[in-house]
Amino acid sequence: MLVSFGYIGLFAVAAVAFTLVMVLMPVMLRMLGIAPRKPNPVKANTYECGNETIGKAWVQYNFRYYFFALLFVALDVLVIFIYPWAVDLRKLGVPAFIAIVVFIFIVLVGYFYAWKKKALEWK
Amino acid sequence: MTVALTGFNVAPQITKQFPDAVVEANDRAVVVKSGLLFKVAQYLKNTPGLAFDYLNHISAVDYYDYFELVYYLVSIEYNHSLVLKTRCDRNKPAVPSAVSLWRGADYQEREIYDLMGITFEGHPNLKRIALWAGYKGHPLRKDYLE
Amino acid sequence: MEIEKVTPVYSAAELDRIEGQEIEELRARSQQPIPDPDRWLKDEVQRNILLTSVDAIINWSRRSSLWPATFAPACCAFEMIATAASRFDLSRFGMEIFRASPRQADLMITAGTLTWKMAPLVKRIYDQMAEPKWVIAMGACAISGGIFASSYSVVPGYNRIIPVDVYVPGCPPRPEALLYGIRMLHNKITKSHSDIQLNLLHKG
Amino acid sequence: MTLKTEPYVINIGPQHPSTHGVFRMRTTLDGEVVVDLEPIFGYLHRGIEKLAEERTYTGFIPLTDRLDYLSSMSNNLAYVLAVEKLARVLVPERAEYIRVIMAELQRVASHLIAVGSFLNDAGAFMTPIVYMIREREKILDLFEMVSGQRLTYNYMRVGGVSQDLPEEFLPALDNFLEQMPLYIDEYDQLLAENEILLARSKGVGVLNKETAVNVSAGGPVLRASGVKWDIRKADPYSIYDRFEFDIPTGTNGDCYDRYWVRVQEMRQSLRIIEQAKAQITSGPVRSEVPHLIRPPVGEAYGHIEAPKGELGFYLVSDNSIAPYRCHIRAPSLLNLTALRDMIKGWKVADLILIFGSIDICMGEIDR
Repeated sequence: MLVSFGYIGLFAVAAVAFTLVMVLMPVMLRMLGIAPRKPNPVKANTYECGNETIGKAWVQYNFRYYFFALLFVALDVLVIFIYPWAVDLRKLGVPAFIAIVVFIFIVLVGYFYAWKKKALEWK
Repeated sequence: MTVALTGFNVAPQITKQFPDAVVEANDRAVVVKSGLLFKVAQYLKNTPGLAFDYLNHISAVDYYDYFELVYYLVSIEYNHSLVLKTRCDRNKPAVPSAVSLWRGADYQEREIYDLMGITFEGHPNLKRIALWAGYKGHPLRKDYLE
Repeated sequence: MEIEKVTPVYSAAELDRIEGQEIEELRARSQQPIPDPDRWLKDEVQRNILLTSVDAIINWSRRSSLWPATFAPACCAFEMIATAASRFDLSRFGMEIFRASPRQADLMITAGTLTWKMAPLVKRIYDQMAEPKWVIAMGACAISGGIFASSYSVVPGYNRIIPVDVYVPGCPPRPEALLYGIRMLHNKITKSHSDIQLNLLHKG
Repeated sequence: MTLKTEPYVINIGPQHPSTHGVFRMRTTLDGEVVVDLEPIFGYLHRGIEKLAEERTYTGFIPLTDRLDYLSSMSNNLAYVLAVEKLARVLVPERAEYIRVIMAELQRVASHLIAVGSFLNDAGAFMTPIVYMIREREKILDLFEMVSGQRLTYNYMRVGGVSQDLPEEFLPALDNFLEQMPLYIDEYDQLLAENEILLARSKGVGVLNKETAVNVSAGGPVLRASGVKWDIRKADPYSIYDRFEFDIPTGTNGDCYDRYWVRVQEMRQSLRIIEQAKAQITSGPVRSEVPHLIRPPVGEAYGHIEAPKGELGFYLVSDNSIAPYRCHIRAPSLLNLTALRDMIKGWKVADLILIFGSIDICMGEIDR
């Protein structure tokens, strides 16, 4: 039993090492002076198809976007919680199924509330 | 076959409507005073018999002592075409804009203003189209020096 | 909850005037062509140093995955697209994707006539490309203004605005000519001695 | 409680993957929705009309190739027709047939790029355009066989064409005409009822009939709005009255209709080439025209049905070897006039799609 955990540990170490190398590679190249570095003010400026940006970007958006975002997050988290159950639903049997149904029902109440409060209409 | 109406068979109708509008009429085109251009164009567009609802294109030609504007009008319904010309003098070239009649004239007039220097009164947004603001001179004029 | 529209519209005339001014200044400034960056030639001849193995690896890696920026003003653009398409495949040289933004591109193939109105934008796009970057001037218009050289609004050659590494003649150059130009650039990159101040490696 | 939302302005600028060249739009957006759009041209303005005044009539032909660089043969044909009308030059039979074959092949090639880049803007990134470029390469081989060039042919001359067809051209044209309908059917079968394309382009960017005529649009944009106006039928030039083909017109002038009209037009062009190839006669390909033509004083307007719309050359001559004035009617410039009211109220992604459906070429807009 312990051996299989060993493999997982090895796998975790390899994963972390790989990401670390990927992240540190540019930093290392920069320190060794291989990656050239010639900053200039125009390069730091934002790229907008070759011309200067107009007006400011920090603008007040339409509030409706945030409603959509909130609803999406709520239903997305619901899906994440269903995954562990969905992986092994025959073995978990009926009680787990009932629990999941109740859980989904609770989140759908929130969705229904937003629907009735016209959060989804655009105008 | 698009019937090219000559100046002769259209000029009488125009003179009946606007007595002193037609300056010259030959087999190729009818030349109209620039002051009355808008009224004549409106007449040509709206009369049922002529119905020139499609402005094919506008060109401007620099004949040294005057500019000549050539409006090539086409009627899709009757499939006939007419060349309407007008002349404006060189030092104060200004012609009424035809944008309110045919929206297709918008960019063409801006281009003629930009390259030839003829201003179009009543054009909603008359500024340079091909060159950049602050460009000195109008390149398509015959006396344009680099 | 009524959403009321506030419309602070920009003033188009003002922006045009500023851009026009910028074009006039750049036009006054760029009467002489910028010398081509052939630094690698001079170093090679003078000190005749061997490329370190680090250089070789770096040059190989840079050469074999040059990502071109989509800079396609005119007719040469369609020969460049034909080169990138399936018949004259550019991805054989690792130039698989045409990156739209200069940030992710290391090669600018200037496929088309450059006009003075476009010049400040080309300069800005070139400046916004990440180092190391190269430029292939594709087509007669890019080299010397080509068939439009005598026009009042055409820049006689990209090297007035940005340093150019490889010139590919033709109007438009055939895809094979462009591929030959890209191979020339590869040779140039192979011989280039990247200025590494490797104080770690160079002991003395 | 009123909620203030400020529109902000972005440049969909000259260097942009889907502006089909160096076209710039200063768009005012309210969130995703396009509120206003100001098109800016001129980034490819080479002053071709000024250069025309310092070139001889024959010397100007290479410059016409670079106008709408996707359909150089049609540009040559339009200019050469105008000069022949001006100088009253007759063209031998065989040259007329060759010109029709070349113009219609060029229409298929230009429409392939138009439909390919339209789908590219609709989100089918690179796949359809790479297939359609594969077909276009076959047409470019035919053109290369005839004129030696792939893109800027400089093939037609005043009074005919510069050289006769090589003998391996007609067999090559035969097997092209066998394959091409199968490819077009393949595209149609994949795309015509494609769920995503229908959802993205049906009813998007509608241009109704009256605005289309008022804005003097032309070509597929005008016919998609239901106006049956094609210069090949309305004012047949060269020998187009000898072939029978029909004019596909759309019904509600949206992006899907423009796409559909272009695909049908490709089929009609193949039909014309079929008939032209059958009726082609042998004989001289060029009438006796002095190299330095001096047309009589006067003016002429020659126009053809180019792939993007009605392309016309207005030439004024003062009996010298160079045109006194040469004005080019650019169909793309006029098709763009309606852009602003087509895109109002649509989202940014639809703006890119509508702009792609108009199919413009910056070479002839900025001249």
